[in-house]
Amino acid sequence: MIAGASADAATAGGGLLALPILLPVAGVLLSFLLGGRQAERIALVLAPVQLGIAIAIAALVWGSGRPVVYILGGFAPPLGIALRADGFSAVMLVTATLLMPAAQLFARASFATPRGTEKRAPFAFWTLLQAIQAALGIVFLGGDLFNLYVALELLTFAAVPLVCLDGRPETLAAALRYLLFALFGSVFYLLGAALLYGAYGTLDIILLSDRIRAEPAVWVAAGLMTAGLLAKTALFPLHLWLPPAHANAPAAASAILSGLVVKGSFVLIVRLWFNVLPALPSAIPGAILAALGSAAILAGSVLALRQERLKLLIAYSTVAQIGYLFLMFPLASGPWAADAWSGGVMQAISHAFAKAAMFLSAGLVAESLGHDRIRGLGGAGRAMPVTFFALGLGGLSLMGLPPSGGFAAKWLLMVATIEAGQWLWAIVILAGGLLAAGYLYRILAPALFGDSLPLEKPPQRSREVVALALALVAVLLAFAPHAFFVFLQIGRPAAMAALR
Amino acid sequence: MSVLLALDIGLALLVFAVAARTVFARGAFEAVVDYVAYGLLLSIVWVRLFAVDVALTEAAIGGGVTGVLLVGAAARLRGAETVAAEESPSASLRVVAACLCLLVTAVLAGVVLLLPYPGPTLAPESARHLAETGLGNPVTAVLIAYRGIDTMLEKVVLVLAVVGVWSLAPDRFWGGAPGEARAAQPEPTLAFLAQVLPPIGILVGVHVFWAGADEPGGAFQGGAILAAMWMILMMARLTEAPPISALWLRLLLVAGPVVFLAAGVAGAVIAGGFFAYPPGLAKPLILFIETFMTLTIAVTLPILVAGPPRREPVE
Amino acid sequence: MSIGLDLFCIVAVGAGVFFFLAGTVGLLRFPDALTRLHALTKADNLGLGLVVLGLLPRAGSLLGALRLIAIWALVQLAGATAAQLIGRAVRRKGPAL
Amino acid sequence: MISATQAGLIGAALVGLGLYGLITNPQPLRKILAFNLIGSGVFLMFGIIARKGAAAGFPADPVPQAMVITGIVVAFAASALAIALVLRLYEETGRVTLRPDAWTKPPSDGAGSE
Repeated sequence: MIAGASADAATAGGGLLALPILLPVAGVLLSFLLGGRQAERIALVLAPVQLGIAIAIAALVWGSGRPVVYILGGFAPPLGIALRADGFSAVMLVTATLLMPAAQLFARASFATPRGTEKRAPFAFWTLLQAIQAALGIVFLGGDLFNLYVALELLTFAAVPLVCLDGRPETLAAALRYLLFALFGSVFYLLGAALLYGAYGTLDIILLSDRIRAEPAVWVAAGLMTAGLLAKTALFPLHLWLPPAHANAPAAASAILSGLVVKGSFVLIVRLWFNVLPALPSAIPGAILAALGSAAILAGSVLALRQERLKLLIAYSTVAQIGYLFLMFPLASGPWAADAWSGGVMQAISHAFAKAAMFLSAGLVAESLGHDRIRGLGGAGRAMPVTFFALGLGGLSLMGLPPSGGFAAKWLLMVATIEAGQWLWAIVILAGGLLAAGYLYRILAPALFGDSLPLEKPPQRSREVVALALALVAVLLAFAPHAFFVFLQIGRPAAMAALR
Repeated sequence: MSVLLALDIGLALLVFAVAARTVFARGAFEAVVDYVAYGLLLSIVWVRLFAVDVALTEAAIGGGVTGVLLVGAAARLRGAETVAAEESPSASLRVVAACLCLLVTAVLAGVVLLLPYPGPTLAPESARHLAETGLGNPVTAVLIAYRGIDTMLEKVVLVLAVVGVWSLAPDRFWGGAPGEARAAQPEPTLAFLAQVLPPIGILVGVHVFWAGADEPGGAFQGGAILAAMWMILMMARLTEAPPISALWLRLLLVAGPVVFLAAGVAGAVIAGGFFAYPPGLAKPLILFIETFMTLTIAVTLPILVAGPPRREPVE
Repeated sequence: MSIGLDLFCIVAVGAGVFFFLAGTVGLLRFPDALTRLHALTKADNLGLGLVVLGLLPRAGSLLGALRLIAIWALVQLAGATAAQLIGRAVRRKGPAL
Repeated sequence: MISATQAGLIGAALVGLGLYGLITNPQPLRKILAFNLIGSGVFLMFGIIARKGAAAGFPADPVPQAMVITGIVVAFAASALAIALVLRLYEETGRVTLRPDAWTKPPSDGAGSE
């Protein structure tokens, strides 16, 4: 654990940490105020700036070799709020700021605003997308559990209306179900936070980790917060809301929802168990989480095999891929912990890129064919090769075949499970890969081998390129240098303790 | 003390009984009415917990404004109640759910009894820094100074809620006005109330906001009272909600967070850190921010209650 | 003097509570909406009035006393309006209760 | 201190009660009410914690109180968004249900009573 005083001194240049939160918030407020075409313009102008800030933060963390801290308002925790960036948050931040402009470029064609007027869907879309960016900024950097609660709520309020932008009854029902699950999740998270405050008088992550002991109140708080966050992350069996919500949203929104938004609550679960509660014995809760994750991998993949629509299939595959994220929890302590940690984070980012690429491609397929029924895909691959190439490359990562980020992630997790002697999870990883191959075969095989299909309208080349670029990033993650994994360890409590 | 104890126990039982009624009431409308009563009773509990700021917020927002929202919704959903009956859960699900909920309650109750007393607290810390803010009400100091970013972000949540609610309008109504149009002949009784009450209510709202620097009250509570006055005017149909494209409306809806954000960024320039206040200038700056936050709350709550636009925009 | 004031407080607040009780019994036992409304408004306004009257000597300051009276007046206004509206709704739609 | 502990116990009971309503009640509006009950139970937990932290001349710790005020406003915003969704769903289809299979067949009766 990081010693409270020395780690909590604000780092020089730490003011940078406020920008990934304040800049998109300013964008949201300005977009709302000016409306019309300005919302889109503001979003597109701010996106590269945010990417630059994220890279600068990553450089700062890399340079200092330890977490970067900033104290807001000059009031140090426990009274005030600190922002902290470690290797994990910097990587997630860069991932988010890379995905966001990609989704935005892709969305320009569907959410354009004609000159001089304001239209409903574009206004909501561009404003809410920036709000997701702001919420994720806090989720990744926030150092205080209540601050993170506000971030979770921001994320919910930004994500839910995106699901039902088209106003069809099934999307409205999907959005409502999503909202109810999300509200349940955040209220239980808040309840756990209340108990922690009652027991220790602070909600600051570092201060809590120093004070927490294995007591009943802590176990109850941990259980409540984990349950709430699992509902938001859609881990099996709390996944029911996800497929209809993600499959019915506009393609660009689905990419962000599946790629980033569910990762937001996942990051909080990681923070909770790795940063707040390292004092708790993690074997049993870790095994429970991994068991749920395994169930998610198997059930999600089997359900994906049975879907008739492309977007639903991809959404169920998200349910399965989320499961892998939870295999890192039973491996949290021991010599294999570094590999498990790297594998979990790698799975989070490679799935973000791969799944975003697949949802964007599926959106192109649906637009070009006028439907996304899997039976009707025969020959579509010949008609729109680039789109299906992107879909296939994304699929590579989901299956965990080399070369891909998904392979690196699953390999690292597998090595860690075998070193730890927890063979069961390794079998699940392999089975999940086979099942993923099965459901991807269902889409790709007919698409590639049928006769070429007439298209209602061919996909725009620039949008295909966006999807392909994301899929390529997912592939390129396989070639991440050793330094990248060293970087990921910055701020992992066990790793920092070993350094000293 | 024993009389108070008896009253406390009675109050607790009453709160629980009314809450149980909202869950088990037959019709949605009855449940909503019970919920409004529940909100008011809850604010008395908050007074008994010596959390007067929370009590004011609960009465105004938890009971009052939420009550209007729910009553309106229940009235419009009357036709939907019978359809849902066919999907009521099976007896076995009810039993399982009941056991789960009893377990949750028992565990929580156990933790409550185990929590240390006197508990860990930030009250001394809050008191120590209170002079830096120039405020007398520590709750306001937490909201605007110590944890200012939470409050600013929570205002952004309100803006997002407005975007979300508006986005549920049919496309043809975008840019139009929510709620009902002004009536040619308003209902006389309600119109009378809506003419007499607002001057008093505005006075009270401004007072609660102003007093909030040093006594219980503040931007939330004062803003909610002001919001109620506008809602009464709209309910009496003496006035109507503005079209959502109106620039002044949007300006008011974001004024609070915009000013807060600007002050937070300015802090980085003049006070050495984001959301820091320069010594000596803290109190006027805080009151300046709170003024705009009060305005924003006063406008946001009625706009959220009014719902998505339901009339075509007037060219 | 102070004993006299205390006595006045107790008597007035006690009477107020009695009227509240009577109003509540009326609300629960009267047969239809209009008579229930009658019980509620008459008894409650009188009840609250007496409670406020009883608390006036204890208000501490003139401002406090004025606040108490303002509360009473506001409740009167709101109660009367609500009773009117409910009465009107009952007459229009027939007793729904 | 006994009254604060009572409030905490009531909070625990309200969370359980609300959870029951959330699980068993099929109507979305009632689910929203149940969610608000859970929310207020959680806020009462903060309330008792604040009261147990009375110190430095304050009758209660101000930090949890401020969190509750933030929470109440957020809960209101959530209710407003959820109700807007429910009403739109009702206007579109004439009924309100969360069953995933409900939209594969046409509505049975009373479409759009507005």
